[in-house]
Amino acid sequence: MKHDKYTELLTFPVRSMTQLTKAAWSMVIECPEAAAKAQPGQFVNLLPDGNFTLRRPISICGIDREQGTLRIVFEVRGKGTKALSELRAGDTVNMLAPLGHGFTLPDKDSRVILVGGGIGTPPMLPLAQYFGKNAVVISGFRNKDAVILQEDFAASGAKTILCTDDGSAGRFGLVTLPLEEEIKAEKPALICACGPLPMLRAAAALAETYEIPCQVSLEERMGCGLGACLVCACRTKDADGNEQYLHVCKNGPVFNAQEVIW
Amino acid sequence: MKHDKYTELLTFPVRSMTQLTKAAWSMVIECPEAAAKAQPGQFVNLLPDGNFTLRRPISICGIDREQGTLRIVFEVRGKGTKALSELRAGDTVNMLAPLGHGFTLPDKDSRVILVGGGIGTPPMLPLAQYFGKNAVVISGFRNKDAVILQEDFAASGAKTILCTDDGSAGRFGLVTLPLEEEIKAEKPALICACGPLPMLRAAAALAETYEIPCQVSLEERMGCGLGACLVCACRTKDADGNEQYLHVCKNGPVFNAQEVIW
Amino acid sequence: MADLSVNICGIPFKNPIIPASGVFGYGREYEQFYPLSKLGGISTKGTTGTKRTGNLPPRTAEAPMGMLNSVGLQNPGIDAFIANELPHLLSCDTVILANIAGSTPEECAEVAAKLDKTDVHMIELNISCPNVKQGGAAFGTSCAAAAQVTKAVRQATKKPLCVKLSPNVTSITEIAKAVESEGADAVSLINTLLGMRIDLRTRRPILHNNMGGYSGAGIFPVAVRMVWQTANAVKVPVIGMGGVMSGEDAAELMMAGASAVQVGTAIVQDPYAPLRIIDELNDWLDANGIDTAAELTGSVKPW
Amino acid sequence: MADLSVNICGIPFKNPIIPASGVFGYGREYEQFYPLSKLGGISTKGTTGTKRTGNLPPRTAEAPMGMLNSVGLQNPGIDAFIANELPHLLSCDTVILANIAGSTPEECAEVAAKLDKTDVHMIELNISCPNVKQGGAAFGTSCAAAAQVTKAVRQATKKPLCVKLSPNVTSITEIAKAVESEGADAVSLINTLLGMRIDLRTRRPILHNNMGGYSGAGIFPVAVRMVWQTANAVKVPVIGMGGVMSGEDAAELMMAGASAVQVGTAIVQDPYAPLRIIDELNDWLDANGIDTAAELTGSVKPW
Ligand SMILES: Cc1cc2nc3c(=O)[nH]c(=O)nc-3n(C[C@H](O)[C@H](O)[C@H](O)COP(=O)(O)OP(=O)(O)OC[C@H]3O[C@@H](n4cnc5c(N)ncnc54)[C@H](O)[C@@H]3O)c2cc1C
Ligand SMILES: Cc1cc2nc3c(=O)[nH]c(=O)nc-3n(C[C@H](O)[C@H](O)[C@H](O)COP(=O)(O)OP(=O)(O)OC[C@H]3O[C@@H](n4cnc5c(N)ncnc54)[C@H](O)[C@@H]3O)c2cc1C
Ligand SMILES: Cc1cc2nc3c(=O)[nH]c(=O)nc-3n(C[C@H](O)[C@H](O)[C@H](O)COP(=O)(O)O)c2cc1C
Ligand SMILES: Cc1cc2nc3c(=O)[nH]c(=O)nc-3n(C[C@H](O)[C@H](O)[C@H](O)COP(=O)(O)O)c2cc1C
Ligand code: FES
Ligand code: FES
Repeated sequence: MKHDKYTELLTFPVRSMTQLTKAAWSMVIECPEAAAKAQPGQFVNLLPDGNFTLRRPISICGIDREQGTLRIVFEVRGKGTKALSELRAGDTVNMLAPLGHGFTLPDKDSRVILVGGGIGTPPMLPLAQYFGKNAVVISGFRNKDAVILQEDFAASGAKTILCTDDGSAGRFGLVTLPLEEEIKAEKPALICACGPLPMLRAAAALAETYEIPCQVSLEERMGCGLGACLVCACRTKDADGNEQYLHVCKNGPVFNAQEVIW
Repeated sequence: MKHDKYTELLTFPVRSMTQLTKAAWSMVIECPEAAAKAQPGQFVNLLPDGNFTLRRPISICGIDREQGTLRIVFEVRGKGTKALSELRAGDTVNMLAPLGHGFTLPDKDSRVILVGGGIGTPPMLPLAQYFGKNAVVISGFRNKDAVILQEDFAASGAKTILCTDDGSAGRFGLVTLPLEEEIKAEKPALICACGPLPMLRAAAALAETYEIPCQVSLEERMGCGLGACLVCACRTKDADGNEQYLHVCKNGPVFNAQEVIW
Repeated sequence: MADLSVNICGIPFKNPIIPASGVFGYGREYEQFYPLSKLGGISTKGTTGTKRTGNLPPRTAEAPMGMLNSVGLQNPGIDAFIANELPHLLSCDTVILANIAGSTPEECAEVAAKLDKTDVHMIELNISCPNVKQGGAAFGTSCAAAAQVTKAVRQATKKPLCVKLSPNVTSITEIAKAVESEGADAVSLINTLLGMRIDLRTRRPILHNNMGGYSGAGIFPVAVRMVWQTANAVKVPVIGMGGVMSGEDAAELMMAGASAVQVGTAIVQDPYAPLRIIDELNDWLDANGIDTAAELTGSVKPW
Repeated sequence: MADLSVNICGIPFKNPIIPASGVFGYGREYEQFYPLSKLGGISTKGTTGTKRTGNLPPRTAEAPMGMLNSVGLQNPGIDAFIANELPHLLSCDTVILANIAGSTPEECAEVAAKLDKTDVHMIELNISCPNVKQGGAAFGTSCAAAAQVTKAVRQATKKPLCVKLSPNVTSITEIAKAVESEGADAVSLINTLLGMRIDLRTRRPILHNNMGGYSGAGIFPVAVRMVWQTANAVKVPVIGMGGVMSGEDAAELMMAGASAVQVGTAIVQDPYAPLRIIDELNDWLDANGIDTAAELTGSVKPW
């Protein structure tokens, strides 16, 4: 790690580090200024220590303005997230935050359905906390060993529906079934979704069918995370239906499902 | 650092780490097999942790067969030696050892003169210990802050002559003056030298003038350290006076001064 | 505090560190971090005659010591650049190099002609983009094509013209000489090395374009070599780049022959990289008792 | 345990990992670490018609993620190789690729003719050494010269002939096609990228030859790209190399089109590298339920 005044501006203490599952970790980072600004749906961009050129974007899973901390939950996928998982309380991490354009939220009293798939679930937590009992959180995982954040969602006061692909925890099957049930039960003001592309597509399709606004948080490989390098392109339609590339790091990661070319 | 059975074969515990001067460090490495084989003048080849491709060759400064350890003394010059200087007792280091062709020594009772310049002094210590009171150790340093190993040399029983370029410790001036005095006082059976090129040249010239065998330990940038990659070439003359490249890592680092093309 | 100023084609730069084209957009994203006036200059995102959407994502992959990109010259077109971006850039008290490209010599000339009427300080003609089918690297890999496009642009503008060369060639000096003889006032190099990475799990190239431009620390030794070769082959100044991550790297490229140094991937990694590199260069000069950065240029003494 | 065997030009290799020419000498230095029979094959240090002393030192420099070398084909000459080294190598139960070079097509042909009378398994004609003035890269950077030297060597031997290509070219596929059409049975790539490093303190190039060949992890993305391009341009098998440091890197080069993989700089760093890479490749195949290494070859599906 470099030691200079500029690098220090991006260096933040890790307050705590908790292993949630075999692969998933929860990290709390002390960064009062970023915490004061952060909005649900935004992300942080972390540069792991070691031989890495690119930062790793991770959604914000918790915003604690009082404590001045941000929480993230991430899964070890490759070398970078592996390195990040080796950090411990007291270490520091090189971070740019908060980045991106988050969710555009209706009134707190609105009924919303929050759909999270796997490691796409964490960004739903700040939303659940915001809408509380008016939110329904539907989260899906491969199997019971991959399930995360259920206590946090329960604590938010939201209704929680857990699904697993193999039925080893909660309901058997995909999140789309309970999603349609909940839509039918009472049409929500908004659906928010984050997770694997097929899940997002299915949620967006249901939202279209039932004419419900839907915001999705997308992933794309990133460079700067700031909107300058243009590598994180996402195909969208503008108001006239013309194709245009927007950028996940700046225009997103949250997009209206309707503008995305799936 | 990699963790696999092959890397383990080259991984050795650091037994102790001592700072000698602002820039110089002494490291003791636990490596019974290497210690059992090591000979004065040989070197170890260390791969620092981090972003390094090439190993760093360092002369052996101490061989303790009973403890099963090797000692090295090195100066921080660039990034690799900096990284090595950050190791502490209990850490491990990736090492190939012992490497190279060391000194070819006459009988213990022979009078020898050992000449060390700066960070070229460490490889003289095992020789001083071998020849004991029959050895004269002449070591030269920039100034008093760079002086190392004087207690070790004294403990070996050898006669020690310390010089500094600025006279801030020991005698004022280069090692060549006391070298010539000692030669004149009693012609030695061998001169051994390690240090900067001008010093080696001067020692070799004196040895030639007085017709004394002289062995010098040379430096060259290295790759494999084993004699295979041929990057560490050193210009020498063969028996017939024809120029040939020998290799510092395999044919050296110790050469007869006469075969070197200076 | 050493004197960091340099002068290229009569243009004074307050220091020799310039964010490279494509990583810095039009500067706006970086103003939240520091005033752009701290920079020696800015090379703007490559601009073409008309708007381009660029290539399909994914557009980036990581390399052991660098990154690949296949952006493909996404930009709003020269008119939008001049209308919406250039005025602000020119108010930032730093040298602006307008990086331009096109599918044909005519397109490049048209873009240059439009810039000729603005107050932009320098035009950097990119004949080396590896990520577009027409123009791009095609211009930069043949002497005849490089000469032709340089000639067309030269006729369209009196602005100082820097031509940005491709490293994916057998002889960069031949290309450099060809563009010099058609009136280039400077050359900049290197653009990215053409590279590829594969996702082992899916067995697909990581980049949707299959191949892309490799930049960052891993290309530095190639950049040093090509800057040195080129500086010894042409009389015009050389702006060096490729893998510069530190002030010492910048000093090394300058010794090899660069009059100024662009910084790309280092900024993708760290927005403060250019300021850190300026400081490090200054510290290195001070520590070595060197008064001016400019004296580094071409000061390496070959064996 | 996956089946690691591959077959190139009718020669069975027990696994696809081969120490690259120049880093492994004639194998002797590595026998203290492991029996050479564990290796897929060995590419020997480049051998010329007569003894060569190579270039003046320093001959190596470190790069951010790799190394530069300017050895310059130091070797004892073909007769000494055949008399003193080859018999032992051939007793080691692994495939021997005799890497050869020369200043003229005639010298290369002469060397090949001498090897033709031995039991060596394959000849690897290096037309891409960046560190010698005559021959070397000069052969590898023009189609005509590459074709000419390949033709001369082809006429001199019936042994399987692999031609080793230079990456320092505008189009490696053109060179590959030229040598294929003159009878090369395989191509190997990439040799080193031409690079340079400067000692900031002395302002001298670190290498006495000023420039040298850049190898190691930093060149990997270029190797993947060139192997992929070449494998798609020729029908003969491709032996891939360039920056392979792990079993996953080897798998990536194979997916790009390599039938086997040479390992150079990784061995300079760690004598056990080839064994570690063989193990890692095997582990990766097992973890991914793939039965044979050979099926990786060329299996990347481009977009
Ligand atoms: C806006 C956004 C929010 C995200 N939020 C989370 C989160 O909350 N929790 C979580 O576990 N993961 C999240 N991800 C995915 C996470 O960024 C990747 O899993 C991670 O970058 C992989 O890095 P690696 O070093 O493990 O993998 P490597 O394969 O070593 O990474 C190589 C390169 O590819 C990039 N990359 C690889 N996979 C992805 C991916 N799926 N998306 C974007 N870049 C990728 C890496 O960032 C890196 O640049 C998010 C991604 C984006 C874009
Ligand atoms: C046989 C031998 C024995 C040595 N014994 C000692 C010793 O006992 N104590 C000690 O302090 N130093 C010794 N050296 C010198 C030591 O190897 C270098 O100081 C060290 O490699 C510098 O590495 P770095 O990472 O600090 O410098 P960097 O400049 O980062 O190194 C870059 C590359 O250049 C090589 N290099 C730089 N300077 C030298 C040099 N002088 N000799 C060889 N390679 C160099 C490095 O090994 C590395 O490959 C010895 C060198 C040799 C060849
Ligand atoms: C994401 C990205 C986009 C780029 N876009 C352009 C461009 O539009 N025009 C151009 O001339 N060079 C472009 N480049 C090349 C850089 O300007 C620079 O030449 C190259 O990255 C080498 O420098 P570096 O190693 O410091 O990044 C781009 C590079 C990157 C990484
Ligand atoms: C020290 C050294 C010496 C080399 N000598 C030769 C040689 O004699 N003949 C040859 O064809 N390639 C030679 N090479 C090139 C390698 O065989 C290989 O093509 C290159 O290093 C790229 O692979 P790597 O990145 O795994 O090292 C040499 C490379 C190095 C590092
Ligand atoms: S990551 Fe650079 S623009 Fe989005
Ligand atoms: S370092 Fe490889 S031969 Fe000496």
